Amino acid sequence: MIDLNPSTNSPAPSELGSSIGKAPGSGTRFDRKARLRWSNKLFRMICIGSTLFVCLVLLCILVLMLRTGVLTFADVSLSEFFFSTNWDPENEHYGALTFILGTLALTGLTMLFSIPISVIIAVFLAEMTPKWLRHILRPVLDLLVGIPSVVYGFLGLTILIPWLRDISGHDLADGLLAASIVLTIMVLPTISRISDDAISAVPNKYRDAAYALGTNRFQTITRVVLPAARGGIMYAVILGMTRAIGETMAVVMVIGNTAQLANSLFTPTAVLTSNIVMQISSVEFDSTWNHGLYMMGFILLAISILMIVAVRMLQKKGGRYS
Amino acid sequence: AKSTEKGKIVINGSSALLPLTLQAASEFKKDNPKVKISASAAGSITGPQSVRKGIADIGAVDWDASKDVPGFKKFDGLVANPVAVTVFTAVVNTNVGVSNLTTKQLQDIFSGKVTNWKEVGGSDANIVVVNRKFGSGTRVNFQQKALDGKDFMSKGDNYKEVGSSGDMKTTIETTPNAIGYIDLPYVTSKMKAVSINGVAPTEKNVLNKTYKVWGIGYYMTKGQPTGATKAFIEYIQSSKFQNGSLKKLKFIPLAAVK
Amino acid sequence: MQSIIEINQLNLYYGQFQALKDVSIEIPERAITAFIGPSGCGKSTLLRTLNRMNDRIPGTRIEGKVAVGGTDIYSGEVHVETIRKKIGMVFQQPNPFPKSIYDNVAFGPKQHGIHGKKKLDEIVEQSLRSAVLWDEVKDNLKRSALSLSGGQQQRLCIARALAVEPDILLMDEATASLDPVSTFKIEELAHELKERYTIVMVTHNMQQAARVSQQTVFFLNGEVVEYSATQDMFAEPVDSRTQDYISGRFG
Amino acid sequence: MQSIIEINQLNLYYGQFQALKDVSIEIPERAITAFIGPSGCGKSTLLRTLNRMNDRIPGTRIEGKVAVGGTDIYSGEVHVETIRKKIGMVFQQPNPFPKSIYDNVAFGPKQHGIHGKKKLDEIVEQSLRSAVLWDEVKDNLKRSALSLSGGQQQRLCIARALAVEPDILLMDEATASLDPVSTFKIEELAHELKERYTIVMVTHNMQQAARVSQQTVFFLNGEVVEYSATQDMFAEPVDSRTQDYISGRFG
Amino acid sequence: MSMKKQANAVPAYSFGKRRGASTLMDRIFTGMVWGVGIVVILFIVGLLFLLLEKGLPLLSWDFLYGVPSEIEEGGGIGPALFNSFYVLILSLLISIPIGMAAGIYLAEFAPNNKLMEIVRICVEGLSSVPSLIFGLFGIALFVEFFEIGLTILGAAVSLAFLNLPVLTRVTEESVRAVPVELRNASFALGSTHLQTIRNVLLPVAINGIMTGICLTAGRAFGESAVIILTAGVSTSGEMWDFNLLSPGGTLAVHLWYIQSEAIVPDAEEIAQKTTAVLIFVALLINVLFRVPLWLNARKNQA
Ligand SMILES: Nc1ncnc2c1ncn2[C@@H]1O[C@H](COP(=O)(O)OP(=O)(O)OP(=O)(O)O)[C@@H](O)[C@H]1O
Ligand SMILES: Nc1ncnc2c1ncn2[C@@H]1O[C@H](COP(=O)(O)OP(=O)(O)OP(=O)(O)O)[C@@H](O)[C@H]1O
Ligand SMILES: [Mg+2]
Ligand SMILES: [Mg+2]
Ligand SMILES: O=P([O-])([O-])[O-]
Repeated sequence: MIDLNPSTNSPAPSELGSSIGKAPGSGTRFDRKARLRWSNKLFRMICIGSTLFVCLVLLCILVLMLRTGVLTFADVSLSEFFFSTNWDPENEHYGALTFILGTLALTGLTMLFSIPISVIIAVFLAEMTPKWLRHILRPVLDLLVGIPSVVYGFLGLTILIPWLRDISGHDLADGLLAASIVLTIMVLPTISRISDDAISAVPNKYRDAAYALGTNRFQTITRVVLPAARGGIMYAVILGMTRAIGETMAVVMVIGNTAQLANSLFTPTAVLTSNIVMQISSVEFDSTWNHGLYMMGFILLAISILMIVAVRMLQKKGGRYS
Repeated sequence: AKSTEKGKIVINGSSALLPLTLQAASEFKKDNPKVKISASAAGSITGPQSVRKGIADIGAVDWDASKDVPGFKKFDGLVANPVAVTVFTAVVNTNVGVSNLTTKQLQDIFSGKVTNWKEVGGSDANIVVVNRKFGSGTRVNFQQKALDGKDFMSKGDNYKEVGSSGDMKTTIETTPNAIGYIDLPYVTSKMKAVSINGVAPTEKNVLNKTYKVWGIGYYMTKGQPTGATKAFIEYIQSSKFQNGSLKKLKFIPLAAVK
Repeated sequence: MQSIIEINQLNLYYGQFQALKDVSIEIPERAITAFIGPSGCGKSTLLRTLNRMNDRIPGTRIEGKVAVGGTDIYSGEVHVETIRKKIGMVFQQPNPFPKSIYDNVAFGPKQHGIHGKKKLDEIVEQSLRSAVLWDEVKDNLKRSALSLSGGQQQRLCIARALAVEPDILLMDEATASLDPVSTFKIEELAHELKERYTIVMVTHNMQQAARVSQQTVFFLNGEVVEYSATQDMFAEPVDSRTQDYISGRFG
Repeated sequence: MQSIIEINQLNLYYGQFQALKDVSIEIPERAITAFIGPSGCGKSTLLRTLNRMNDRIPGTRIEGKVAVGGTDIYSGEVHVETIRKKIGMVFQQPNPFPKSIYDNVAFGPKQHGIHGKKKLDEIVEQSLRSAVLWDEVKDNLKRSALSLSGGQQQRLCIARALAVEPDILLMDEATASLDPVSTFKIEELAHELKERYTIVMVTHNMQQAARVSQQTVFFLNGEVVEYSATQDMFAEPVDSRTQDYISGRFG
Repeated sequence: MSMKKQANAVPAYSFGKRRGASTLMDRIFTGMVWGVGIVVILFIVGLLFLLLEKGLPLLSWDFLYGVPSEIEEGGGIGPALFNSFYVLILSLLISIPIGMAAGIYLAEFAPNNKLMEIVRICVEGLSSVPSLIFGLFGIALFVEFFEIGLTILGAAVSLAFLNLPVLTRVTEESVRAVPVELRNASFALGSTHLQTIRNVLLPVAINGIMTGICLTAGRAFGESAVIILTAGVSTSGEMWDFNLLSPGGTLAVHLWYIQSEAIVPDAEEIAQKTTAVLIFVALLINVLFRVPLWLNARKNQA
């Protein structure tokens, strides 16, 4: 048998003790260790700093929104703003309920379409496709994210809406359905690629265990793999959802931009983002109208945070053993 | 002759004037290499507001913002420098049989009183009204000059608003029975410009003063322009530019309507 | 003894590497067969071919025939899930699901269509008892399986395999990380089960092989060096390498 | 024999559950100490407290004192990395990195500042030889560690731990999934190492404990029932429960 | 101690089809996944075809390198293309370190408490802020506070802010998904936390992190609202202008401009060509980012 380290002799216990303790060491080894520890500390500080920075950005944005937004309520009552559907600032009506409901409906509808499709695509990528196809599909899906939203909006306007008009018989098919279809396409890569990673990260030993019990692929995926990846899928859904909530440029091209409650999926209507983007650069800086738009930006954030919390609660309702 | 003018000019405001601004900027920079120009177009009203706030030197706007217009108070202390004449026209989808509308008919259509083409001499089909968003210079001009200041509708199943001239163009092109309005240069063969009160929207009719729906685009500055800004505005107002590039961009020179 | 598994001229390759060479053995019904041999000789690999778990390792190629109860399990006619349901497996490294103890054991039965709560409770208890784990976990079946100790996890995996009531049970060093007492109990269980089940176990423990198995197969570098009734092999091994190995002189 | 580790009144809780109760033992320098006891009694838990790996399990609470070479390793003064470098560990379940065999073994030395290719090559070869794996893998050190057999992975982990040249080596059932020959070689290695290192091993194998260790500690339900020199314990256990366990009558 | 077993001792060895719902479900499931997969593939192919079909054949070097024109046909996209890369790289240089560091903090260092849960929700909330609002934020910061006007720098930083939350959360989740055994193995060898992160966690998590980077790079590349507000629509008109304070219209902005306001007669063609270039470049970026991953995977294939 080979002698492992002939040069070093085991230290006496006291030596080991003192070398473990922080006693000032000597020579280069100590320097190296000190450096390692120092860099470890520094790195940790950088990480904390970065996290604080991200929070700071959010804080700044909140302040930016809120500082201007609260001025709305100097002229408009809370109840009008939140419970009236009459948005007609030229005539001093500032009811934002239409947009709030629109945002909720649009996000819900988009999630309804995109979650099942995206998760199925993720399963397809992670569990079923041959390797070569996977290597092609992943970058192509990511590519869809890089297509500017105006292109999606343009396609929506020139292809999707005429088609919807044909099948629905409406004169104008702009509205929630068109917007949610465009959004579904836009968030599909986000949800499916992040879920794909989450599913791929599930250790193979779980799959082996399930298959060895005689379960088929459907059972293994739905009962073992997806539950084990549910944390990752949840945050994929959250990121997709937030992207949908915050998307503006494409939505504004297909939703119709009419401040009225939608009585069908094909009625031109408006949501918080579309209304903000249409009007914020078109009104006077210090008008109630402008303040109201900032307030709507703030509400948008509040809604998305509420929805995030809701998704998290839903996710937690199943057991968690990871 | 390279000039020694230097400095930075920030331009913001109307998107309809943007092609003009960009063209002028690239020509101007050839002669004034030390001048930096950045142009953006967040929307007409943003122009004068940014100037007032001091974050832009020039605010491009489709109306004279130193005077009151419906919906917008005047901007005190800003000087309006006229730069170009723009012509506006009502446009309809090619499937619409109507090719002339009176002011009254336009008012009724855009306020939602008339909802079927047959009421204005067309076939039996619902009218789809496409409007520009509030604050658009095109909208302000069209409302003042084609609708005589009458209000637009703001709701309805067959009513939508679009954000830009490009979206208006695309929407009118692809939506049967649609009517909207647009700057004359954007009119394509895939849509139909409508005569108003029997007068066709052409440059000739503007020059002979029969067609009324046109406006002047302005560069708003804080006080009288100075330095590089002044030089730039003078360049754009120069007859070389007015009769050259500006015409090629299908705007009408200021001098022609004087 | 009637043989239930017949392996004929089996060759298995991981990519270029040949892990099994011309393996031909028979495994008797209702008896315990032990696979012994040095680490890396292919025991786990052969075990995996018996319920086609090797299908899951990419780059694996197989030649030859494995027949269970007369049916070639690599033929197109069979359903791999049915094979695996009837041929249970306990892995070399414990791999409980990240679920509760209860859910781990109830997993198999549930997937195979048993849903009554009472029935499931019963199966879970029985299986955990058989795997000598019941007393340690009965107070908190909702606890995560991942917080169990190594040996407890291994016994949980045994319980999970038993819960689907397979006909053949493959155990890959299932008692390696168990203390003598649990080991003894698992051996006892195996002994009892063999009245009705067929058991194939990989073990590094010669005593264990000698103690519980009726037949022993000795591997070396992917080849079967010798296989015969356990008492014969341990009494008078034919091959000198077997002799060396079981007496610990090998290597 | 001088003791190098002193454990004093150690209590350890996983949340509500008390996994170690009032443990007080001393571990002699340059000798092998074996921890024995039924599955789930707390052996791995105690082992983890010796190099503070339990810091990594959330919800763990500890009371009492663990001194290594007279230094309380839970005091604020010590650096946990230094402790872990000096006190190596082999886990109950093999956990190679998803890297090549070479990179697995060279990982530790690289972290501790050794970068010369030649020096690293040497360390890798030495460590793999010591862990009795060299001959099986020397032809392809670039192969992924995950494609090794269970036992090979475990030996790789031993090699990886040896490569950083710890003063104390903690082995959690490191030979459980090894064949007798490899086991024998690892035992031999331990025997040799103990001339210069201190070794603490968890084992379920009474013979192994008797064969290689100088001191044995017997656990039951988180308590130390008895601890003494190995020959004494196996010859005449004081406590009847020890007696029962080592003779296999327990439970 | 015995397993109950009611089946008779000698099993009948037929490994045929198992009756029952689960086999059927498996069939349906497999069919559905493949069906949806194929439909989506076809959809993507169709979409890409639609977007590339007209523009791709018309591409020329002059177009890629040329300066935009407002009047005559044949304008190029040179400066905008350059700005696209410039802004993208700058914003990634800012967002990747900060986002990854924050993600690593949340995954590795952060205590497991309510506060951190709130921080996570905040980060996710931040990702729902519309790009327009990041643009307003950029204006407030760069144009109004620092008074540097509409610049590349302002756009890059605002874009970085826009991308921070996604990068942070993706990094966090990928690092968190690394099996705990690997962490333990590294710590037990005496590695510091930083070493463990650098040498074990990040290499294992790199796939997920790369997904995040690709997603954010794509977003930054295709973003227009932020840039219109913070960097303007114009470019400096020169091809290689590295000045951080130059106006920074990018390709996506140029496309927006062409689609919404340009009067130039070949606007439609320019839009098609620009779209083709955008897609091509986005694909290039995605592939480039992945090359190291593929090499890495080849090396450590399990
Ligand atoms: N992370 C944990 N959380 C909660 N309980 C735990 C955790 N880890 C271990 N335990 C419990 O603590 C007790 C001791 O566990 P430990 O792993 O030390 O056992 P062991 O003696 O090593 O057993 P084995 O020989 O089976 O590995 C067991 O009852 C186990 O269930
Ligand atoms: N997925 C794989 N890819 C390539 N080679 C493999 C793979 N799995 C195992 N091998 C190799 O095949 C041989 C047999 O492996 P196997 O796991 O069957 O050994 P074993 O007899 O079970 O050993 P142990 O007792 O150590 O578990 C070994 O040399 C191993 O390195
Ligand atoms: Mg094995
Ligand atoms: Mg243990
Ligand atoms: O010039 P607009 O304001 O109508 O875009």
